[in-house]
Amino acid sequence: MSELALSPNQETFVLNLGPQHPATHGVLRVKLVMDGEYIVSAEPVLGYIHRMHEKMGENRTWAQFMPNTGRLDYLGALSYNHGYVKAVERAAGIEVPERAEYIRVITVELNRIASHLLWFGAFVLDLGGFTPLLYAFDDREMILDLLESVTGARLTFCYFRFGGVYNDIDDDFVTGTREFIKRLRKRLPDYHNLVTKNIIMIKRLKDVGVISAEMCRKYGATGPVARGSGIDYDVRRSEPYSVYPEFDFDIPVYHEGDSMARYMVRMDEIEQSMRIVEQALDRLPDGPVKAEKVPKIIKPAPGDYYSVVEAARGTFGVRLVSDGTNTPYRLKLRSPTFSNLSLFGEAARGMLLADALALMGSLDLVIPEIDR
Amino acid sequence: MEELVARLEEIAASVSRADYDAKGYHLDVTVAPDDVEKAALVLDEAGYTLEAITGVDWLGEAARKAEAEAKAAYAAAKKAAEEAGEEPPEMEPVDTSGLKDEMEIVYDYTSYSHLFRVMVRCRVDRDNPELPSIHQVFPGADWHEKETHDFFGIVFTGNPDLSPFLLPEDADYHPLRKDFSA
Amino acid sequence: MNASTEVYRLIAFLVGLIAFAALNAAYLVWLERKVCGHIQRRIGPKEVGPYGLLQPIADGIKLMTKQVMLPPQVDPVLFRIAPALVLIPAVMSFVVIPFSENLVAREINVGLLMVFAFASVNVLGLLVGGWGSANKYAVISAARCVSQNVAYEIPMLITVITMVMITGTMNLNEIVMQQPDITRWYVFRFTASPLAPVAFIIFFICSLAETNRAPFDLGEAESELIAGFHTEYSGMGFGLFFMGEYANIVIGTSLATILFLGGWQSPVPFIPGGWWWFLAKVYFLIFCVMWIRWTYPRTTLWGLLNLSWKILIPISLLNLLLTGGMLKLMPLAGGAG
Amino acid sequence: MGKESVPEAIVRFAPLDKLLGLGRANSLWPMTFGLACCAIEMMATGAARFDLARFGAEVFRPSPRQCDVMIVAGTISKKMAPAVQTLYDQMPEPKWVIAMGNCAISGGPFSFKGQYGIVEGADKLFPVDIYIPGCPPRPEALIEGILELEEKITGKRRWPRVEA
Repeated sequence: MSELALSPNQETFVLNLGPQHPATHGVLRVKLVMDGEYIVSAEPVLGYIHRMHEKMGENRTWAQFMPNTGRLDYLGALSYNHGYVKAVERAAGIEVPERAEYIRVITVELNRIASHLLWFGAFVLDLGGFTPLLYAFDDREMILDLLESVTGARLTFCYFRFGGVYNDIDDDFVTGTREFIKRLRKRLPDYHNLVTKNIIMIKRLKDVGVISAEMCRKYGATGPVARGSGIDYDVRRSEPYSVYPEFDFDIPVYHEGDSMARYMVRMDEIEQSMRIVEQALDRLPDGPVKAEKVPKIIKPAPGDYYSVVEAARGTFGVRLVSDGTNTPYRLKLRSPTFSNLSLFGEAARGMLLADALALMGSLDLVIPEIDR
Repeated sequence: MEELVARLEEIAASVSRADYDAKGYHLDVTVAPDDVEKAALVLDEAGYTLEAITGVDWLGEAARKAEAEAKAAYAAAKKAAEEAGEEPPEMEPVDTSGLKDEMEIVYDYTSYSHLFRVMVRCRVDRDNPELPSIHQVFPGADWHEKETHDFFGIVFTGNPDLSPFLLPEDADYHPLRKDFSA
Repeated sequence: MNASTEVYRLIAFLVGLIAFAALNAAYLVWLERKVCGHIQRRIGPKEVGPYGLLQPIADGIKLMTKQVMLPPQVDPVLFRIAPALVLIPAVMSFVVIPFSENLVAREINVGLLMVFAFASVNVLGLLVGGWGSANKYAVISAARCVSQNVAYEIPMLITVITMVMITGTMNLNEIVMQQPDITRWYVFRFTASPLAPVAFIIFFICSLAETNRAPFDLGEAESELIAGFHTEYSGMGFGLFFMGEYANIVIGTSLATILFLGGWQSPVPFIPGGWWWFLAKVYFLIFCVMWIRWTYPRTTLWGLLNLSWKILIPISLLNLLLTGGMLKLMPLAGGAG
Repeated sequence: MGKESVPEAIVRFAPLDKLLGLGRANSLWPMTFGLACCAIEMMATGAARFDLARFGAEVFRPSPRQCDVMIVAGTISKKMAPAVQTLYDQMPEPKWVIAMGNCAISGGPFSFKGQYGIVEGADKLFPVDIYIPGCPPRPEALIEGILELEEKITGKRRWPRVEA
């Protein structure tokens, strides 16, 4: 099939997908050269929601940048909170109390579940199934209720502080979270019955959009995209941070590299995140949720610092360059989907339009995080 | 790992170990701009992956450094003079006009299989920032280079297309340069 | 019956049918929104009138008073006639549909043929609309619709030929007459064709594909082609496409009811037959159509064509052969029984 | 651009206008058009808990030709502005615009001295009917915005306003 698409004698035309298109989940634009329904070449065009985060980092204090991290990737905002506070804590040498670390892990993992649930719904929507989106949103609302009760926000969280978290969790949150996990455990099999075992889904995802492990490495892909291609890489395991080493959880890895594998990785990750949350709730220690000796004005020693966390979409890295003042000299945000999307052009070549859109959906794109 | 360090030492201007807990990376490699591709090849062969490329604009850093050095030298001279009971000398104004500003390009590499982060950095002349592209080695570098070009105006020779990437199509500014103003 | 009363009767029926088609389309949209709402654990329209019953009227008013845009690049003639090409044949097909024994606008001996003749015009409307829009998405969509319709017309017609062989007539009312109770519905008439339920399923799948309904709604695949062939249509142009789509669904399910489920005949002996049975069966099938739409994701074009050429056509041919053989061996088993 | 180009009717038919207003207000079809964070809350508004369908406004049409209201949900970057403008121009009259969230109102958190990348508010591009503040606004706020827009069209409020 792909030879047909790539043969030079065929007449081709350019199809402009986006920046307003239902399949691009935001304002991505993809310039497609098409031969009938086949894609001859695909070139994503970025920048339609470039919001100058890195410039803003340079003209406000270390603490003032915190709200921006919640607006980078609004689906998994707490991971990005975590990535940034972790980098600054490393630079300024701030210790975090244990209870705060536990709360961070619980909320981040809940947020990860919410993010994957939304992705699940949106992905099935890409494939033309509307109903699972609504089911996923229904469950996601419960996570948002829980997170709202401690963070005060539904989406663009700004909950973490240097040296801890803003607010302690209460018993209602703990019982609510346990109930939610119980509920989601019952709901996940429904999702699998409705979607995963659906013959149309299997036909559309199996062996479609195969990404090899080598391609992942060459493009720097991380997160579920890499794990769906057989790369056993998860920052939570390979570069342990916070209190993750204390928990018993698996890193789901699938070796097929197709859209189905990426789908399965995320669905399995929901279960693993639930395991982490449960263990964290069981062992939640007492104590303060904020370090006492955090200076009001943070001035890390000059130099550069790098720190990564595992966000819902892959490795989120923060590179800080400090010149010893109260504002960052340079703040580089390494976003996972930027790298994950960069392989789309190569992977989509020779595919059918519908399959390419399934592949794009399986990459789990959040455009503001790509454009920053 | 030692082999990798040894091979990097062959091509790099300096290789130093960094304190991972404090800095977040293990190896700090400085190379000449023309050698970034060689470094990329070595890391590619070792199975590393490119995490990000970024720039840092060190506008005025050379002047600040020169001034700081001059100040330190003056303070030392003053102390010496005071100890010797002599009249301390006048501080001479530092001439920074001849100093060239630089831009730094940072490549972050990491490995999927083991925890060893390698940071490769190189410096180019700020007025004429040019260095070879590594997209032939790591195709993923293409986008990072485009982004860095957008933000800093650093030219990666060999990159197929350096037209504005994140910025509007007609943008002719480089917003993360320190002397940029909207 | 003299000629003038026949003309009046026909006009009255035509007006009635157009009104029925329009109202039906409007309220099917309402039903669709309610059904999908309840499937998705929502309420659906409820604020506009009781149970949201005035919602279609509000939508209608809005669509009719919306500016009708003629985008600069379109072919003005093709662009304008396409919605009519979709809606008019669909309404015309209603003429021969027997709602009850006497409630039929015009009983024609070749009623079945006429329905299919008009149904084939439908795809022409989509093609003209897509092509006339001069929009890449619309053109891709039109191309998809045509290949899809060509592919599914074949198994559908083969199935219908099988049914005609069994019934021995193309008069829809006569076909209904042959199925007076549930045991003699053609969907369960194994004596005529051992594959009768399969034939029904093939017919149902084909009518889903012919009307571009999910999971075969490739023509208006939202996540791929924006809104497909009607991307450029605004206001009532879009409204007519919508009405045409729902009218076609009604035609498809009506035919399925007539051919397989006994039309207006009552399934049980002690309740009299009539138009209420016909509507009940039709609306049940429509509900199934909606149910499928809100459950399944969309197939791909290849999956769709493969299903038709590699599975449905061979099975329907097999069904044709088997039925032919059965009729030859046991000529009385089928036929006008 | 926008409303100004439509001439006011010289002769008005009060009951008809009222009827048209009622029809339009109760059938506000938004565009499937999310820019950033607010788009997720827009989706949440259409989802089960908040169910925008109750007001007949859940028919998200992907094609601007079939929409009545454009919900600008997110930051408009300078690169995106021409596309947003085009989408607005492609919508048939009568059309309305809801600016959802601080970014669409004024640039929100991304409006700072020396910014180079965003348009500070959707009203710099085309007339906006309803502003919904928040970062992002809650789904309830979006529903309130839709109700406000209905009030603007019909002159009548659907539900009594919730007093603070």
